[in-house]
Amino acid sequence: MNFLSIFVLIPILMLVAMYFARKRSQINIIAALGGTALLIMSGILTWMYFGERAAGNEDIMLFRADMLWYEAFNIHYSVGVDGVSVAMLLLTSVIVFTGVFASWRIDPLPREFFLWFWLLSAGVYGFFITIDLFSMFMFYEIALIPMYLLIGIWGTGKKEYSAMKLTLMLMGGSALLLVSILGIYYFAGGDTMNLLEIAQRNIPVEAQRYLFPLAFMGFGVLGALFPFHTWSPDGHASAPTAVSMLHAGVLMKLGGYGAFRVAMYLMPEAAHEQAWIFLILTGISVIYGAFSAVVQTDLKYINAYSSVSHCGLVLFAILMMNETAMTGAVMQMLSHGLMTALFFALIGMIYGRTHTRLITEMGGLMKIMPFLGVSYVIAGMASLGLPGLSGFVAEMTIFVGAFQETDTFHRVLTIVAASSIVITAVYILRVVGKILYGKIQDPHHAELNDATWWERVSVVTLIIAVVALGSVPFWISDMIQNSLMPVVNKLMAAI
Amino acid sequence: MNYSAFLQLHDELSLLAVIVIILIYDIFASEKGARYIQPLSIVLLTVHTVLNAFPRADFEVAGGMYQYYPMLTYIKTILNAGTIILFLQADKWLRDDSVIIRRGEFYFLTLCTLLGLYLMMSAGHFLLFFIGIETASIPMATLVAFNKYNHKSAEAGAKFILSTVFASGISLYGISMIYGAAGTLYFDDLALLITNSPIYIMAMVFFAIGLFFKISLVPFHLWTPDVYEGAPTGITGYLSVVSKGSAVFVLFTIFTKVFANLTAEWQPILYGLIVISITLANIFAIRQKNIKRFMAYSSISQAGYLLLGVISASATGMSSLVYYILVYLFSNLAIFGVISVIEHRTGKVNINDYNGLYQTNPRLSAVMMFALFSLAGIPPFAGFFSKFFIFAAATEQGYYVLVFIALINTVISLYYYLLIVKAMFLNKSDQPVERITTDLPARISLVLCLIMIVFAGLLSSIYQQISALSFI
Amino acid sequence: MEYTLFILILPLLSFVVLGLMDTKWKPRVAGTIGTLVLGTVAALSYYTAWEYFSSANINGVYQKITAFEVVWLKFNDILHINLGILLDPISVMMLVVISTVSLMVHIYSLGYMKGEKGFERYYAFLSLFTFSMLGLVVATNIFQMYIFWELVGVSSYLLIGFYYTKPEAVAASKKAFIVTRFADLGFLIGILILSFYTKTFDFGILTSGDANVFASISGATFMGASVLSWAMALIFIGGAGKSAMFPLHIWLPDAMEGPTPVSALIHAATMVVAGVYMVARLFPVYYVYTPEVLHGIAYVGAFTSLFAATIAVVQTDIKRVLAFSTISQIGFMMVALGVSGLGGQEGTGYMASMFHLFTHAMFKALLFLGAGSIIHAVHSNEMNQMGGLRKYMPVTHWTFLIACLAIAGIPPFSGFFSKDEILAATMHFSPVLGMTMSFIAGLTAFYMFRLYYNIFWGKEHKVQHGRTPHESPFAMLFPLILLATVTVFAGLIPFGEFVSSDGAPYHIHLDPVIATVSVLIAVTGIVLATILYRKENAMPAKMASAFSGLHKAASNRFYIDEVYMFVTKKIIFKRISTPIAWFDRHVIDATMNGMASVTQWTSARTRFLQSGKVQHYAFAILLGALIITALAIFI
Amino acid sequence: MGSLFANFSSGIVPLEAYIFVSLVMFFAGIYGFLSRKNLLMVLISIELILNSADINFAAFNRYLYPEHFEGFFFTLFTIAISACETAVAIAIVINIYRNLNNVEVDSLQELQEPELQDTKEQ
Repeated sequence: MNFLSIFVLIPILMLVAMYFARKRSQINIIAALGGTALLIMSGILTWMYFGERAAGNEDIMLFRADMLWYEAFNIHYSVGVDGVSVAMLLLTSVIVFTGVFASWRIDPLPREFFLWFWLLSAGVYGFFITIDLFSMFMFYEIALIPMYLLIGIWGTGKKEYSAMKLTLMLMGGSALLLVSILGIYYFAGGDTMNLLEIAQRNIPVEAQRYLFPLAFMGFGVLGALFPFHTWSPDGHASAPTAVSMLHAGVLMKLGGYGAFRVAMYLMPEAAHEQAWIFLILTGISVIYGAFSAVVQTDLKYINAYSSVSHCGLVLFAILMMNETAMTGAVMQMLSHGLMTALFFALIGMIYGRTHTRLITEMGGLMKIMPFLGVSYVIAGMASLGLPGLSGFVAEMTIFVGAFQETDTFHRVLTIVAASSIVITAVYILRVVGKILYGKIQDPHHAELNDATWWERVSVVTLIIAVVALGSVPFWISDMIQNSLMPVVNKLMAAI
Repeated sequence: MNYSAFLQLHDELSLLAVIVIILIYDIFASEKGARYIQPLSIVLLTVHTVLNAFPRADFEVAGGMYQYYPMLTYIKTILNAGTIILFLQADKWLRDDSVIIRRGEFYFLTLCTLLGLYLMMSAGHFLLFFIGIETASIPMATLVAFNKYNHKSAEAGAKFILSTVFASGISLYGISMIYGAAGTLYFDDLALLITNSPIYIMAMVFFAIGLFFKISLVPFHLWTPDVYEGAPTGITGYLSVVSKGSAVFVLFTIFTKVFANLTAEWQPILYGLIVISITLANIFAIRQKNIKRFMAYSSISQAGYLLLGVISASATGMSSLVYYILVYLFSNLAIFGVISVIEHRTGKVNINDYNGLYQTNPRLSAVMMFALFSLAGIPPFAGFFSKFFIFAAATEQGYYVLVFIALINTVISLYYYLLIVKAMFLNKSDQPVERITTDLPARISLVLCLIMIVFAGLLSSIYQQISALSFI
Repeated sequence: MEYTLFILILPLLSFVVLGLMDTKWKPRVAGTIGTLVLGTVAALSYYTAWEYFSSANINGVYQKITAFEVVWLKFNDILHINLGILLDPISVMMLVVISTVSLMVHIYSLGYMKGEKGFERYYAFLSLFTFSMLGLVVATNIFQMYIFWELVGVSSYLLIGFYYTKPEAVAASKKAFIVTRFADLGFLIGILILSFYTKTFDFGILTSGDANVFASISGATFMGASVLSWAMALIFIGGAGKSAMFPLHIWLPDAMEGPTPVSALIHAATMVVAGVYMVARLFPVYYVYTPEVLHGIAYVGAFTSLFAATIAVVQTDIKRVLAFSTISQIGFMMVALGVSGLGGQEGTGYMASMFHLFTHAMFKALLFLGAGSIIHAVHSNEMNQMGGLRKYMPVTHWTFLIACLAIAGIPPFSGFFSKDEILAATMHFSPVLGMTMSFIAGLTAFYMFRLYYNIFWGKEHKVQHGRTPHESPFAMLFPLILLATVTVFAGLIPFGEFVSSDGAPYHIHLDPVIATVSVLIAVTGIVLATILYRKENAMPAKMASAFSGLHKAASNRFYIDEVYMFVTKKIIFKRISTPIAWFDRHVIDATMNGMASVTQWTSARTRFLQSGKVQHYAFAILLGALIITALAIFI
Repeated sequence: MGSLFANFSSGIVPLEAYIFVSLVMFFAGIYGFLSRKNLLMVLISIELILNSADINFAAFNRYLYPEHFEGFFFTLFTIAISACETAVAIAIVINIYRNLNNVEVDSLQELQEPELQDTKEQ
């Protein structure tokens, strides 16, 4: 058994364990153990990865393992990681770990909640470790469907509507994706599903012209690409805390990751041809999401639109197709994952206390719950790109990278996208000012408690991650950058 | 003529033996002994299934009128398994006062239907085909009308027999045209004789109506919802998988074998049928209130997906088709199993009645949900794999747009499958279905289905086996 | 000189420790730790300055020393952000200024903020600010500067909003952050353009005068101006935002909502001059490659200066007067830079700007701390609540007077020397501009003394909150005295020996004509103020009614805030964001929902297709058969 | 048509005549199936359809391919099958009569699409 498969095995073990767990304490302990194990494993993986690279291993993917699965379609269970996947695995582990703690008191049906939670995690981990198109797609879909029940059962507000909308839109995206994957498979010769092997072939440009937009849009739906982002506000607003965290934190990253690993890597020619269309769309996402967030009054909506904006930046950077911008894209995925998870965790905790998410009904919370308040400010600062926190590093890398494209079109778009940082500041500060500062709006709020220990574990872990990424970015950016070279080289060769 | 050649018809002969034993037992068994007929039928059928589960070498009997190739063993085993599951699920229902005295007939008639399907699939000649399809249809009508005192059941039976005979009339007329034009009805000879001329095209279309009807493709599907709603639930399940699955398989073999020269003609026909079947059925399914009627539309849309395997007309198509039938069979039967358990205990068949089912019956709703996910093609359930393979088979032949349309439709289908999931898990109800203790046979059947739903996809060996024997 | 690293690390550590400990420690402990750390930093800075100025002068030019540098983030093989410490005359000078003022503020706050809720937090934020500001001035490259630029912005935000339960403070902090953020966008884009063409962020390379660095940018033009001009102008916008140049100045007066020591540190002495510092940093680029931008800077500075001085004349909130005075004085610095040449006497403006930055930091900090002392005593910011305080607060009174004289430009106080150099340089550049600046200098003297008289003279308003005004505690007086001492003597520093546009020391020589004229103007201003405000009389009111339009406009700060409010609330909020949000819900989302609705609708409307009549079913079968046949045969 | 009459006049019944009869029967059957209101009439119409095919088989066999007997056998089997069908159908019709007391086609209306109530949002 390969080392990487552990990342799928642990969630599956958790599934089994959850099935037998009865009491809430057992459920929590098992879940916490699982989360910790994953966190430690991804730490070890990172360390091993650096070890291998330092030892001079130049393979594109490390820790490869390959098992024939369906011979007829050349489907393998094939795993391997490069720096990008390692980064994503780390991110996932952090968010799964904190998600467990954020849902410490989930109600009702804690056992079922964690069953789905772990199934979702298994899907996400699987997606990041596999390099076989089929397995990738399979894990992708595994990750999507638990969302329906997680939101539908444990959510709030118009949860049924939101859950259905989210599921259907994402499934619609995966429908586009599947056509594309099948097309890639057959046009690449129909004898391998392995990403790396397909990358060696050349898919005919005529085919790419159809397959690329399908794949990109397919992943783009999950990456909240305008105009396919509308599941995001409703979905996030209705989802329970841990699900919002996982979804915004990791699942939306599947979109960006897939877009560059499948769409850009395998179909560079079409990527060059059609980048402009998607650049415009992502440019719109960035600005549009930010402007929409400015006038929202529901905390989760604000954050959801902010996610649209930030995730738009991910796809935007990927489409710039140079080393720096793509590094920035991955950094932005990490950064956005962490800080959005932090946001959603905090919003969930605040909501759990105040029972409202409307910023008009809150005020002065900083006095009542200083821990949550300070954490919220930190999250906000990360989101608006304060140096030393993760957002800055990612956004700057993206902008510097995007600016390497010299024509006016790219320049203008870059400047437009960069202006989102101002709007981000507007809505973040608006929220902070309204809910944390000022006078206490509702006298009932004055009696509320600050964070409990499990909430603190969750929040502090995320803050540490945000700060770590933001203040010592070099190790992770190097790791990502080196791993992006094959993709970038392929894209360069395609011009 | 060497009559000993008929001894090679292991499948049919052993099934016939089962039928005869059951018939005789049913006639001669004492009042007391009659209750053993239920376990007896199940055991006999299981033995029959196991004995015939191993592929043999190709052979022909009666100058090619009966043809055998190993894939048939698989498809027949799949159908056998479906029938066993049906028997397990119907066990409790057959102990009802209204039907208990006729329970022997139930087994007899069902197995006759199965025999008819066997013959239909093994046919190498239109006569045997026709005999087979009618042997399957006629007892099926009686089964649909099995609930003698139930008005709906009778109406469904009438609708079924009238429309099925109408369809076979047209089909028969088509066969007569083929005969008139070619002078032979042997598949092997016809494959060489059939050319691209209007008479053959017309004959082919007329002939195919009978199968389209059985597969219930739009617009030949109109009987389906009514019959599914009216028939006893077990029979509905049987109709939706066994009968439909074998019909699709036959459609595949006949279209690719007999009408191979007309491939360019029938592929566009199927193309259109797939698109309207999937789309229309999906649109119709959305508004259903009765779960059996709902499953009827679901099965129509699934038929459209099945045809993706036919239209690809390749070895991949065949293997993915058989695999799809397998997965579809188990998924659908799991759903019908749950429906029949609940219907039998409470008489509730509306989707609204499933509100809050998870509160009272977590296991039943879990099985139901997994099966629905499997039908919708959600991993890691087998339905995902079967859908992927059948799409792969179609794209291999370049049907990208078709697959795209089908995939968009899976989104709609996911919507209505999720409606059931929503009812069971999300909705609250004042009067939920009470706690049900499932009887042992039904439980076994559900577990079997569940095992297949979960593992038929993850373990590749099943597909590998099928794939190894596909041909075109 | 690696030890300079501790100048940065210590405040950061202090911030982290104080921030994490928050209320777990007694306030006194937190204050003491913060102050001690700052004391150490200040000592280190002085030592650095001493060592630098005594050792770095090689061949008559002060060298740029990179004391420390690491690659922090690698963008690609060419571009990477380094973090490091660059020592050159102006950065060392800034080290001294920042650590001095910061130390003073730390000490002062021990008294001023005593008993405030959030005392620990306050010190944590102060440490954070000090760290950021120090990091900004020692930046080795423009991106490091940007990083710390943002950090000072956020510290400023946190400190302005220190009284977070006060809505005005929250609004002010938000405004400050967003306005400067907007300016920073310009800075960022400027950096992007500049770095793309020059392939470097490094100040050393950018200002080395190597023409190859700008080779690839020289030909490029965009909308009529060269791309480099655009870049440098955009970078200046960043500076203008931080340094509150018109029209980005609106945040600074509001920022006075923060605690007064914070205003002294951030919004008077250090952060607001970051823009000046940045222009000085990039001065060779501005001067050599984009002189037109540099001249633009001069005019923007002059206009801002005049504009702010006009407003300062009519403000009644003492901190606002000081705020506008700060804007006006920064305008002086900008003008000086804008008119400067490079090297020797040509570079007088540059030197003067830095000199003024230095002296201004001292006396403005002193003014703010004095104002803080007054507010501490009176519990109000409004002039009409004060008057006759000289009796009760002698130390404050005398130190305040010294500062006022310094800013008015009366010799031998420090402000005279620096301002005089600025006027000389401006005169040299353009007499019209020079005369304008002289007029502003007179205006400065006028409004400062208006302030002075209103506070310390005139009718007494003794009873405030039931207490008699009293002198502040020693912790607050000590910084006042110390800064006053510096203010008195700083002008005697031969500044040109240390700081000059090309690094080579040169001798300042005072132009007697200009000096005399400027002193005369200042005295005129003071005399006018004395007449008008020393004793309560009707003349100010008469003047106000005589120029009622101007007075009203100036009191309302020429309605610039209203324009901003209009743009943000009415245009961005109402006309952009709300429609976009509406569009999202009602068009995009509705389209997605619409697809579902159409499906549902179709579903509902197609019921007739399934009639329940078996004959219809048969008919459909027949029709289907015939249509398919027809299509198959004829198509 | 000309040859048709020519053949008639020569005393040999031509193949076309059988096909013609068969077609007439086929469509008469279909017409009957679609228009009759009585279930028994509908059943009889079905018999017409099946028999029309039988005539085809017999005629084709006799005229075109007399060397084999495929068509004849097919006819024989079809007759048997249609007899079974009719038997079962009659049984069901009787059952319906028991339940409804009539054998009108239009009374088979219980099973049909449900009336629609409100349509929910998505």
